[in-house]
Amino acid sequence: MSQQVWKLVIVAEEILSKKLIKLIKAAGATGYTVNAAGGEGSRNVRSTGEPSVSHTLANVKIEVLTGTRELADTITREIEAKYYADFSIITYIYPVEALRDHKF
Amino acid sequence: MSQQVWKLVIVAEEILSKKLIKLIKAAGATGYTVNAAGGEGSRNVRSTGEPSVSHTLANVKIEVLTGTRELADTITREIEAKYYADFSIITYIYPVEALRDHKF
Amino acid sequence: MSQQVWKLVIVAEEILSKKLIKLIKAAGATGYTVNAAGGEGSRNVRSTGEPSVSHTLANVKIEVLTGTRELADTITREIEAKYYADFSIITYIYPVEALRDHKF
Amino acid sequence: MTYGCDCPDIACPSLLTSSDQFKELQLHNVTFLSDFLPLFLKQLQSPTLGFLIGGIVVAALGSQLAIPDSIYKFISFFLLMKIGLTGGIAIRNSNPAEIFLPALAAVLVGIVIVFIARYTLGKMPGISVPDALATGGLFGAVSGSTLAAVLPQLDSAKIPYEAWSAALYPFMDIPALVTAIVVASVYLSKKSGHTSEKVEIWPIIKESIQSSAVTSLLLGVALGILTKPEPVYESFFDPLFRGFLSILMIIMGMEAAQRMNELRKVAQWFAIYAFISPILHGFLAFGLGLIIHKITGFSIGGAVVLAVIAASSSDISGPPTLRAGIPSANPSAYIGASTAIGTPVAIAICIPLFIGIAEVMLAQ
Amino acid sequence: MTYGCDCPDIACPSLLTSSDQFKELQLHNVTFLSDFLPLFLKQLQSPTLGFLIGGIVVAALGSQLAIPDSIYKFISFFLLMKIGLTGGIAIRNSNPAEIFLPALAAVLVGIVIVFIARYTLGKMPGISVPDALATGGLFGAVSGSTLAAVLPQLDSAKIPYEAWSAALYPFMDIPALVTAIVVASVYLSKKSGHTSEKVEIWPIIKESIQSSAVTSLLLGVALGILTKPEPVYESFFDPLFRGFLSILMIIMGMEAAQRMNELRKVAQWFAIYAFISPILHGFLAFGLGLIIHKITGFSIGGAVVLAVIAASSSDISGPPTLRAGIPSANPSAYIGASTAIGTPVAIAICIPLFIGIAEVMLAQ
Amino acid sequence: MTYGCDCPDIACPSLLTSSDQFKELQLHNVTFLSDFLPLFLKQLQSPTLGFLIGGIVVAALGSQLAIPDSIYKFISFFLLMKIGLTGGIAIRNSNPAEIFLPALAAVLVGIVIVFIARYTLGKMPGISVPDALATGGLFGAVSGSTLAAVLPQLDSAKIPYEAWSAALYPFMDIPALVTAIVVASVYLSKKSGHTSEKVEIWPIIKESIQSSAVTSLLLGVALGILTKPEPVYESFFDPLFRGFLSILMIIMGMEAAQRMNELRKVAQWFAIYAFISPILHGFLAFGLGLIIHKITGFSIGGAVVLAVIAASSSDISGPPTLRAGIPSANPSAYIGASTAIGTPVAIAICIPLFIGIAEVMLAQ
Ligand SMILES: Nc1ncnc2c1ncn2[C@@H]1O[C@H](COP(=O)(O)O)[C@@H](O)[C@H]1O
Ligand SMILES: Nc1ncnc2c1ncn2[C@@H]1O[C@H](COP(=O)(O)O)[C@@H](O)[C@H]1O
Ligand SMILES: Nc1ncnc2c1ncn2[C@@H]1O[C@H](COP(=O)(O)O)[C@@H](O)[C@H]1O
Ligand code: NA
Ligand code: NA
Ligand code: NA
Repeated sequence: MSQQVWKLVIVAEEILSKKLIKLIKAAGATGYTVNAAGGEGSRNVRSTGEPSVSHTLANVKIEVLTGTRELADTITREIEAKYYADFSIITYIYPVEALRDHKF
Repeated sequence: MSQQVWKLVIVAEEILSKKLIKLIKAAGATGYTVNAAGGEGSRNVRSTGEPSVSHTLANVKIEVLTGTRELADTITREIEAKYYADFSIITYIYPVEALRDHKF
Repeated sequence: MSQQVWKLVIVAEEILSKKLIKLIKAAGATGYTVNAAGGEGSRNVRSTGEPSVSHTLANVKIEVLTGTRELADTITREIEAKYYADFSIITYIYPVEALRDHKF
Repeated sequence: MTYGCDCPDIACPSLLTSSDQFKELQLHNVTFLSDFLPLFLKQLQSPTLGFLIGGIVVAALGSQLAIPDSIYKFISFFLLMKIGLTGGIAIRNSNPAEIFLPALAAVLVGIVIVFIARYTLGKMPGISVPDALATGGLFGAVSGSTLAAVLPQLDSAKIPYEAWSAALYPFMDIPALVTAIVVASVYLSKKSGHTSEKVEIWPIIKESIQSSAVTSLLLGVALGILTKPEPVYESFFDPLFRGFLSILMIIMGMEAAQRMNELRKVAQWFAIYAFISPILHGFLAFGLGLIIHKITGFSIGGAVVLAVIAASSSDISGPPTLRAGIPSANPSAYIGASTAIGTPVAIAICIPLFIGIAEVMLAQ
Repeated sequence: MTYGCDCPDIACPSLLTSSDQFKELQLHNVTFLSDFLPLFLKQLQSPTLGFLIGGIVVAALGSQLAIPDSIYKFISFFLLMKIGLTGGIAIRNSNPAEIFLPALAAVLVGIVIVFIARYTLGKMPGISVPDALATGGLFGAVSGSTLAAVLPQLDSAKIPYEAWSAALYPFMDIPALVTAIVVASVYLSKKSGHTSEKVEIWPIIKESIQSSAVTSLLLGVALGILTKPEPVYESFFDPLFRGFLSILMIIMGMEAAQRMNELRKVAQWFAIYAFISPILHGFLAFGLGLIIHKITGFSIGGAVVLAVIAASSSDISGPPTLRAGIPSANPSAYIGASTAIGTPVAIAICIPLFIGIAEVMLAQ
Repeated sequence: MTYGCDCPDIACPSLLTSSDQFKELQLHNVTFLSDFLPLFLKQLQSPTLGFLIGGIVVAALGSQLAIPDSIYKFISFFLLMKIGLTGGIAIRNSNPAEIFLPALAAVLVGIVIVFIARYTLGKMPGISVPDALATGGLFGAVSGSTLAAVLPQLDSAKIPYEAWSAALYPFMDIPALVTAIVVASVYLSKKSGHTSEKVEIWPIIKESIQSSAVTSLLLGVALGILTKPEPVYESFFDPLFRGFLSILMIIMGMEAAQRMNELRKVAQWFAIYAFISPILHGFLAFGLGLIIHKITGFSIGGAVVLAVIAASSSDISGPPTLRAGIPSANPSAYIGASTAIGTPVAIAICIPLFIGIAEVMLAQ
């Protein structure tokens, strides 16, 4: 019943969230999970005009489970091409075991 | 001081959160961590009546560290039996190294 | 383009978040990501005076990607020395593959 | 004229028999409509409705505008508290016995609505019985926002109503949800053949009462009866009521537009049901209200409240209860039907409709 | 009669000696109580209290109702800003020197309360000294919600008080927290034997002042003194005050019920302390207030404010400061004691109690 | 005297030629200033400003105080709805043609501001052209909070202005953003050599209109024109306006202090630009406003609104649009410049400045 899948994690400026989700779906992922997140990094651009005093979670964390490594790599490659140059974003991946008999 | 434990992740409709937590505790887990989450999947049921225009995080992500694989499997099995049929939910697992000398 | 890094996860009382972040940066991490989180554990201290009826996410989850295992261990050691005794906190670690050519 | 011959041709034509009576009514109808239409149109210009439509348009045009969830929750709480307080303060100096018959009618309507759905929507091709029952339960249950919308419009129209009539909310809400869930479980266990494990009714009632919507209302009623909240009421709840209501209307409108997409994915029978049933339920309850009016002097305004409560479909308390009670039913279907069509129809059509009718009756 | 012989039998019976004086007071007490009780009971019906109890009941019945965190934060900010503005506007045309003695009394009470806890609660079986000190610090510190609750009730009771008296808040809040943390660190480093590294006092004071509660209050005071906020004050802060207060009371009530479970897990001494000490602290401060009243003409209403500030226990600023300052103390114990029992006792018993006493004194 | 000789020496000295005229103006200036200064100073005491400064101080002192994001979002929505409603209700009984010239001026100013930035800030050492263009776009765009701040102050100063003048917002906001993004893309594709793929203008306009700020304003205007929102307006939007505005000012102040650190990290030219340009833009628009005043009788108050709209820099809608439209520009630079310096200068200097000037003109 269990299957080995890949979990791709993307942490980026909230402003990209809609575009990233579109990209992920277009690439053929069966789904995604998002969290509001905060953080700092090498560039740490606060790109919304919203008061950071109130709006502390200016990042979004997107997790995508993919059945194949290829799909994950495709998504990363596209994100890299489009956004790494100008936006605050990181991605990483690791294998997990999906316990539900669920198409990924 | 470090020990190898399992991290079980459950992403499900928010509406299940209380029930899932009860199930997890009953199964004997020493604790859990929850996050508000959003996302889409194969069914992606928005089950609360709350305005999705304001209430975007209709999912909950629950993480459970278990000392044994058995415990994680028990929890998953029970969740599957009770909720997979009718609710929007996924589960996956991977090994992590717990650095604190903490009973799991 | 990809590199093997360590992902250190800390779940603790929200009240520690500023101090933990200072500690993490001081230790030399290139960044961190935070999430509001809730949960229960072996001690499960609700340390803010804020109404738990409204303020349910009394924990914070901090993720740190480190290039070396040493750095992660340093951070954990310091956290352990300072906070394990009196505060509600857990830490765990696992290897992930950072896909971006990003200094960690 | 008495309401005696009004009532039938509005709410229960089936009662009509003799042909002379019929002719007379024909005639009467003409004058009735000519009185009614202008009043109906005037109602359509109410700001409440304007804000609802504004919200629909805004969302339909894909605006980024979003009213935060916490604001929505606070507004729902505020409005139901205020309605409860108004009722509670009024109940203090009124005879609680009066509420008996209207409450009974509310319970009745709540239950009947579920069975109507079961045997109309549930019989349509491609509609599962659990889906039909869940939808019926949601449309039988009550919407706090719709209830909040009708009261100020009754005030503006100077139509008197029993202040406690808002307290009829739970009397229709809970029976509808309970009936839907119980009937569904019986149906499902019958189907699956194996001996049905009895459905627990009390937990469902408990969950409904504990829902934030019903709690807010009852808390308001209790505080209105037991404490002297007038200073707070006059300085806070009363003056801000219309304002917060208008913002809730914007949210409801935006939500309706959003859920439309979801509704499109399910059988169109849900949409048709969602459009017709609020009006039907409204007339059913209004008819009962007029009968009670005849018997006990329950006000016509109170009958309007009863009608609108029936026409409304639950947006806060209902969905989670049904999701848990009838898991196999598809929430996109019943929530979509209720939020995308049911609530707009209740607010935009049923409220002006029944207020218009009441105005004519009171005028004649 | 003067307050001279009133003061003792209320706040400092220990001062009494001669037996005739005693008899006279016996007699006097009777009339005093017969005047006091009805006023006390009347106070108990205040809406503020009603909403608090409403919240307790709602949570105890396990309702789903929840007021979002952001609303709670905004309301706390709003109420303390309003109190600050009122004070600031008043200070403009008042002699700041007047505040000196009451402020001194506030500091004194704040410090004494901690030592009382240290040597009463701290001596009980199974209570660690750090736990006792943290609890004392929290009960010495001040609750914005309780402060917000007493002022409108003084207004309704037509008891005059110095508008700046709310500004006494930080004068009791900060010394209490500082004392608790300093004494605890000294105790712990003594215990652990090794030479105590000195505790930094300034950071604690800084943290208290920077807390959202104290900031909101001081910001209001500053704006009240330096700008002309009357238009905003009259159109916004003043009219909405009672309303937001009532909602905060509901939140506080729900929270009290919630924390009860937590409190049950710790030694019952905390519960007993939490019930008795607010009344004790109130009388202590009220007595000092009356003495200052005798000396400087500080109003009796002002003494009531001082008493309620003392009776209150911190709910916003205190806990995080103490958690950081005395990490080894168990927050479930001191927060539970304060939120589940201390605050309800302060609002439900101490406010009516001292207002009732003040009314009698002003009447006589 | 007519504004004829006023206008030049304020807004367009370049027009001056003959030396006698010049002497006369010299003289006139003296009296002008002596009239102007006291009025300017009086404006500086407005509560609005006080709350802004209060926010700056609070954040600078490192307070924990935070107004939740959802409250901020709601307040922005509320204020722009209110401004829109006021405008919409007024437009109902006013000639829409009147808005044509002022709107044209708004568009013009919005575009010109971007080019000014391109050829002043953009020429400074170490400033990239995209950074300069993004900054110009943000300063050409409009701040809802600044707009909300000027209107009540015009009311207090009893300076009449066209109620629809707030509706000029999008006419300056959108062209500024569009120009900045288009010019930047052209520049970048030129630089990168390869044939420029045309920039789509419509999506940018669409995104600006769909932004929560512009939507809220337009929704208010539409509801004001099409429905009869007076009851809601008078019971809710109007009375609460000043209060919510004052809280938004605190947020803006806190934010300004916060962003300062960010701004420090970038070239100081941004800070200099952020300080000078609002005043410059204000005079530019005020001059145009006065010219239209001469031509069509557009009110001087209306010219002040136009000037302040020009002086303001976008805080809600602009940043995300620019971030997406000119990704290579550094948001810390342009958002920092706008929030940390631009907005405070617009509120604290430009509003009193132009109201003061208007008062003198109306007095003479
Ligand atoms: N070393 C790290 N560990 C965890 N999260 C990081 C790390 N570096 C960056 N991030 C996250 O990724 C976001 C963008 O990173 P950057 O592109 O380096 O500014 C940051 O805001 C953090 O939320
Ligand atoms: N491929 C995926 N990657 C990440 N999260 C997913 C994926 N599929 C589903 N989910 C999450 O699990 C929830 C339920 O999934 P489902 O049961 O497929 O509707 C979704 O709302 C997502 O939050
Ligand atoms: N077994 C577990 N699985 C997942 N999260 C846990 C577990 N135990 C503790 N936690 C998290 O760590 C926090 C502190 O744990 P503790 O120190 O055991 O009270 C809890 O509030 C949980 O959020
Ligand atoms: Na109904
Ligand atoms: Na105290
Ligand atoms: Na501008």
